[in-house]
Amino acid sequence: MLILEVANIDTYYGKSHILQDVSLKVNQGQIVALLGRNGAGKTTTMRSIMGLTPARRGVIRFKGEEIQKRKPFEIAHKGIGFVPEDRGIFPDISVLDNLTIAAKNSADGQKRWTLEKIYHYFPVLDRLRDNKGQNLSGGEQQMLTIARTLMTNPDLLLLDEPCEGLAPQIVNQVLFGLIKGLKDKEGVTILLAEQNARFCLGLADWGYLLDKGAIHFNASAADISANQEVQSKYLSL
Amino acid sequence: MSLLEVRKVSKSFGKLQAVSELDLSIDEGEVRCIIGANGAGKTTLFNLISGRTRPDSGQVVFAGEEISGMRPPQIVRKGLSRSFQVSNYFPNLSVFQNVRIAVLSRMRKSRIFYWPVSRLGPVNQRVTEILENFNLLPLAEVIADKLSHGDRRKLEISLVVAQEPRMLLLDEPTAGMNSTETESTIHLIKNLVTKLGLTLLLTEHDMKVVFSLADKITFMHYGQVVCEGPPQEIKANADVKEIYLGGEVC
Amino acid sequence: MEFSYFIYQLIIGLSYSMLLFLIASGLTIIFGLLNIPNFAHGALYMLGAYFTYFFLHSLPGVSFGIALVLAVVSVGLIGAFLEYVPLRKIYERSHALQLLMTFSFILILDDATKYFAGTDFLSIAIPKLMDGSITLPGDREMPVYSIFIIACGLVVAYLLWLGLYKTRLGKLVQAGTANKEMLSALGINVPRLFTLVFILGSVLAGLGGGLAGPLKAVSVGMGETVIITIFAIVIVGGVGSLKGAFIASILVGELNTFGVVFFPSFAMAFTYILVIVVLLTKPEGLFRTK
Amino acid sequence: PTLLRAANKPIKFGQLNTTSGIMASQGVPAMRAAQIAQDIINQAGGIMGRKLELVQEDDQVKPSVGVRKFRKLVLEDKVDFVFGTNSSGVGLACVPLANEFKKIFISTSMSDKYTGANCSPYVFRIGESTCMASKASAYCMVANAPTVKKWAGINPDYVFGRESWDFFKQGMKDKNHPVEYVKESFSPFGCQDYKPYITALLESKADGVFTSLWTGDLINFVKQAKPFGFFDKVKAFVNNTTAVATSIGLGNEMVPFWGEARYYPFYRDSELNRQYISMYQKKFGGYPAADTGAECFASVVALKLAIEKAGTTDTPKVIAALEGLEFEVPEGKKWIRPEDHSGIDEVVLLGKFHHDPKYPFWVYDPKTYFTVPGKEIAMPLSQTGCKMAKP
Amino acid sequence: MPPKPQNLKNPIIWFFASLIVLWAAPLFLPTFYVYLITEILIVSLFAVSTNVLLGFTGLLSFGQVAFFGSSAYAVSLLIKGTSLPFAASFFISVGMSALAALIIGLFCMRLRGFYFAILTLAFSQIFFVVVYKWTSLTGGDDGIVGIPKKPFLFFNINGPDAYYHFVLLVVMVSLALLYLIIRSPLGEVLQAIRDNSERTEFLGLQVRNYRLASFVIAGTFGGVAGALFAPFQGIVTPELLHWSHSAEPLMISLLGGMYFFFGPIAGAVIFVFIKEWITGFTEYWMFWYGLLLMLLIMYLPGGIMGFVSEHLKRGKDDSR
Ligand SMILES: Nc1ncnc2c1ncn2[C@@H]1O[C@H](COP(=O)(O)OP(=O)(O)OP(=O)(O)O)[C@@H](O)[C@H]1O
Ligand SMILES: Nc1ncnc2c1ncn2[C@@H]1O[C@H](COP(=O)(O)OP(=O)(O)OP(=O)(O)O)[C@@H](O)[C@H]1O
Ligand SMILES: [Mg+2]
Ligand SMILES: [Mg+2]
Repeated sequence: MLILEVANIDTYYGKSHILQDVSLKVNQGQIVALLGRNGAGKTTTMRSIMGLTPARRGVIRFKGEEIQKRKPFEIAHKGIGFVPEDRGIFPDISVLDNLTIAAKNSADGQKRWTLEKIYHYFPVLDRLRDNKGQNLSGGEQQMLTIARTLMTNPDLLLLDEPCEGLAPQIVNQVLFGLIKGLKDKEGVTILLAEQNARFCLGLADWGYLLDKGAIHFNASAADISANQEVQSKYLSL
Repeated sequence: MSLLEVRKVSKSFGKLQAVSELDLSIDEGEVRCIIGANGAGKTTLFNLISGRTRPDSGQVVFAGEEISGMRPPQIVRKGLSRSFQVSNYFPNLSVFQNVRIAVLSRMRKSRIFYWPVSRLGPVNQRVTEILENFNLLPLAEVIADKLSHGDRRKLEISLVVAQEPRMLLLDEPTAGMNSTETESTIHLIKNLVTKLGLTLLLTEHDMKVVFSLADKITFMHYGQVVCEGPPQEIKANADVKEIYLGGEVC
Repeated sequence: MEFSYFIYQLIIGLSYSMLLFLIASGLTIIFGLLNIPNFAHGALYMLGAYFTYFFLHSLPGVSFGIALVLAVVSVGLIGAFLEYVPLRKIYERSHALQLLMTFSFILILDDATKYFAGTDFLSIAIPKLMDGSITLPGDREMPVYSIFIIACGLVVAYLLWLGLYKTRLGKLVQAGTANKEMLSALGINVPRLFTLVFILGSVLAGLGGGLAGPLKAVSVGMGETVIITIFAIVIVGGVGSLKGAFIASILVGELNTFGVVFFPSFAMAFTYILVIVVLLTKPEGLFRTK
Repeated sequence: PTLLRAANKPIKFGQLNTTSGIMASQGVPAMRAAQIAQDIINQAGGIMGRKLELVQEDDQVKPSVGVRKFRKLVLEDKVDFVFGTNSSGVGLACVPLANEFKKIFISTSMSDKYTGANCSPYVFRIGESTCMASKASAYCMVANAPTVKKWAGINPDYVFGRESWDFFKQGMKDKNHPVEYVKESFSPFGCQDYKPYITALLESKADGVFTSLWTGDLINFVKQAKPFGFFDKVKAFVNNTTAVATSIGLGNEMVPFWGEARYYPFYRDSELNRQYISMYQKKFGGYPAADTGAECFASVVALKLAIEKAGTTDTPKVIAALEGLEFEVPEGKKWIRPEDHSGIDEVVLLGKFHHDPKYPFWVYDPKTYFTVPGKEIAMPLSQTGCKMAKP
Repeated sequence: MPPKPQNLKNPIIWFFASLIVLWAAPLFLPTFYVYLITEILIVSLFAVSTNVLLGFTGLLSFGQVAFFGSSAYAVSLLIKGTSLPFAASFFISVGMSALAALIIGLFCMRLRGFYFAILTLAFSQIFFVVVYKWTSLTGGDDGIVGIPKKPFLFFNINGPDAYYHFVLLVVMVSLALLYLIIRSPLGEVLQAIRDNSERTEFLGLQVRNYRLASFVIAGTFGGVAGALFAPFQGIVTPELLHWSHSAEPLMISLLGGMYFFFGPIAGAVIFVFIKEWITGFTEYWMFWYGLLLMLLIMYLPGGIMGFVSEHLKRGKDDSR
């Protein structure tokens, strides 16, 4: 079932035209990867969906409802969660407050994530619960960002470079399992942008290739993994 | 002879001992990589060395001179520069101007107040060269704030390289870069090391980078050095595998 | 100096301190949480006094207390408007620009007040209940209204401490100031939150104005006579720190009181000397929260 | 034909007063009072058949703005004469310009400096000076509170306040009245908290207190002093600048104290005064309460009479006509002393405020009216230091 | 492509062209406007010097007025109280404000952001209080009146046109110097400090020294403006040192566009004219003026130059 549909959006930063006629579809319970070089427009696509950099043209439908004119907080309430690449930790409040400040149930009232569950995946956050956000190490902040968004129980999760700064052990043993679990056990849909291609393609069902703000190609993850030409042309793997 | 020596340096934040009695010695021309779990104390160690934070106890000696307690500009002047884990640049200046600040400082031209900076040929020449090396030339006139995340990371590294230090501290230099960029950055760093005889201390979570660069790896855990040795040895170390690498899923 | 005279002056000073605190608490909240150096805070204080006068004299049978409440609500509404329309556009801008914008509010509010209320001085009577004074040892008088002001200051300090630092609100705003985008992406209506905080700050300014009314000539421009002192208090205390504003208010109030007793010829400079001494020893104020 | 047109052109008076900020309470009524004078004159046919036109500018109590506006009035608006200012800072700043442009400037602020060592043929000060107001206050106290011997002062901490205090003491000396000064205090302009000054005055056990606080400062002082029982403990309290504006501002909070006003509406029962008050009330509502207002009115009247006396608007001739001019204004008769261009009232009035149900605010108790002839308290010519040059 | 080295000829041509046009202006303008432009020139210099701090170093300072005012007082006292030639008085006063800026700067450099702003305000208020209360020297709140325009070197500068030409020369030369400083490596470092002082330190530059340099530069040229202002007005009063006066150059810089060298100049022209115009036509000028300010900030937050440069850019983009 289609949960998110992005149809022909154009997005600008001021006067620079970044996304050009971008369309993509995500089915319920799928993991879809956004692939592309630095500056291709992955982040911008996510920001457009989230309403942070609203698209000037085009339609974005979430659960069948048009959301392109909605404010970010309304979109969040409809069930989209965003994990940004630059973390956006609230620096002056504690880790615990970072986690709980915006915690809410999912759009249909479920509470899939609790502090205990978060601490189970990320025990560091438990240990550091009273530290101020700004005093965490880079990787700890990354974990906090992911955890904080999970606490809002989203149905669709936008993950922008979630692995950045995380130690291999966390990436491979925690994050990989966590994302897989989200999809398999909770039916959460995920849109993923990640430079770590192995991680990304290892998880994704489907992939969209972005280059210079436009979609050039889309195929199943398996196909992309197999397609040397695409990889070297757009991903330089 | 060791260029940088860290002697029994400790730093705690409240109850948390972020770095404790740590010893480290790095030879001139060496490429040393520090790895360790998140929160192991790598960035804190960098902060202690570069003068961003003061150690609670212990000494940092660079080229035979104690630098712990000095302010960052002094340390930089001695030839020790660092990059930041979170990109740290001049958001409202163009990419070109960003790098030019570093070059002006390096060439000791920053105090000139009677001549337009755009007319300082050698300076601008040098900036162009650096940008070229980092594939940033097409973005030279872009205001830094408008760069994409990956491009910011490149700018971050080019700022340090522009200072042509004797020793370089790089905190996760390639995080956020795509694989081509990562490769070309590795290449660039290698070049710098061989050409200029630069000494390098870096942290990285990308094992590809670590193993293709490091002469020697130090594994840190809870603020202490657990083991130290050539890459193959560390790779094989059970602790490292267990604590840090985890299973090779990806 | 006699010891009893000393104590007497201490209490006298405290009543001024608490009046200052009432006004400064609102500014430190707006400045600390929203990061807006609201230069028009003094103008809102002035409006508090004018509205109190207006309600007291235009509605029949209204007591000082009710007039004060109505005034505070009115000032809150004006604060809401200021936040909702112009201020919202410049949260991300420099302090200098924000200062200039709030300066423009002063011009507008002052002249609007002049238009509606005229230029004559107005006077609010001390409420009957609190008129007069109690006699302290040494045949010294202590006005009841001054004691009332001290009590108000303490109550407001306590309520704010409870309401702001013991609830989610304070933390939400702190988070929103640091990263508005992220907080809204997590589902919080940040603009509404900010409006609420600005209203709270304005309400405190209005309360200060209403309470100061019986002690002052209510006049256009009365805000400008206090605003620098209030800023000095907020800065000396540490921006955003309620405790800091409290202590700094006491320092400024007592310094002015005792300064006048001991070094009257420097009266004009007391506050500035305090600012210099404190900032040179503690560059971020006495109790910076961040 | 050009001559004819010139003859029909209005005569322009430029006025500088403060209509914005905290001093608007002084400047706005001043502007209004001058407009009333303009109306009265124009209704009566103008000046030598020409209309009088006022050009009013806000000096923002800033000397630098005052200077710019003075230039604008003279150079842009081409006014023939300038008068006004609420503060001596602005007024004194205009003096060099009056000399430079050779334009008559009548000041409505109180400083004695206009007519002192730097006096100038172009500059007049038409109303009471600090010296007159303070000495009159002293004389009044000698007469009305002879038993009060322990005096204290609370005055604003700037030139006017210090001079007022000195002249008050001088007045006491003039009368050979032996008194003791137990406390002198000076408070900054715009002082918000007078309580420490009040308690210190009470602590000094003074019986009499002289003050030259004015406008909002005086109101603040009175309001804050009252709960301390200040006005019961101090037997005599006298102020040298109490316009009725103060008692209007204080309303029912007013207390009985002695005041000296440059203009007091209810003393003089003259046609002109009645006309002034009724026209003011009709046009603006309320009483013409601010004393600068009366001075501005007086300036317009003086200029009108002088122009008519000279038969021209030619500056040197009008100066000559102003010198020694005797004229009637709402507050009474005035005379301009030719040697230093100081305006001198026939009498200066003091009174003690009381509540009278006939008026919406406190007024002087007629039983307490106390007058001093202006010539008696004006600064003696020998002391002014003025050497008047020829225009 | 790297930015092309800026063509230096252009500013030089502009400099002389505007100098010539402005020099000839009194031929066409009524005297009142000569006065007004003289004032605009002085205010421009004051604002540009303030903007070295505000726009180019990122320091909000309320202290500028102390240097402007103390220089104005110094020059007045020297002119009236000594027989020194005006040129000497002028340079002594400017030197004194530079020294004052250095001393106050040394104290203030530790502070950041608004703390810095309030500390500079406190210092400048101390200057104000000293001048206000030292009546025997400064005349207290009545100020020093009747400051003559003595000849500068061999030039007679008495009279509105002559003084205008004198001011024009001094201001143009000062602005040229400031322009050069802003475009120099030092200026670029200042902008880097404004953007990110920590990173500047980690590039090996002692931020404090550069900030201090900027503070002294601003103070010195603020002093030049003050020394020009005193004889122009013929009087000095404590108002010149009051903190509220220091809001003026800040306001002008913001209105004009603080990230542009010429922003404060555009701001000064518009500020002085608008204010002159609005105060003339209504008693409630503050209301209209405030409303205008508010709307300008709401819709042109980058100031006039910010708006113009954006439109110029758009024009270029379209033509491409
Ligand atoms: N605030 C901004 N203003 C103007 N241009 C911007 C801004 N942010 C990003 N851009 C531009 O938009 C383009 C797309 O950026 P985006 O951040 O979406 O790329 P990305 O695919 O996420 O890259 P990365 O892998 O480096 O994060 C880039 O060319 C970038 O320079
Ligand atoms: N200023 C501080 N106050 C309190 N705790 C701090 C502070 N700075 C760092 N820490 C803590 O010290 C520990 C070490 O942090 P550090 O940044 O050095 O880790 P790191 O090894 O660089 O980790 P990463 O790989 O995630 O970047 C962390 O647990 C962190 O939370
Ligand atoms: Mg991105
Ligand atoms: Mg780190």
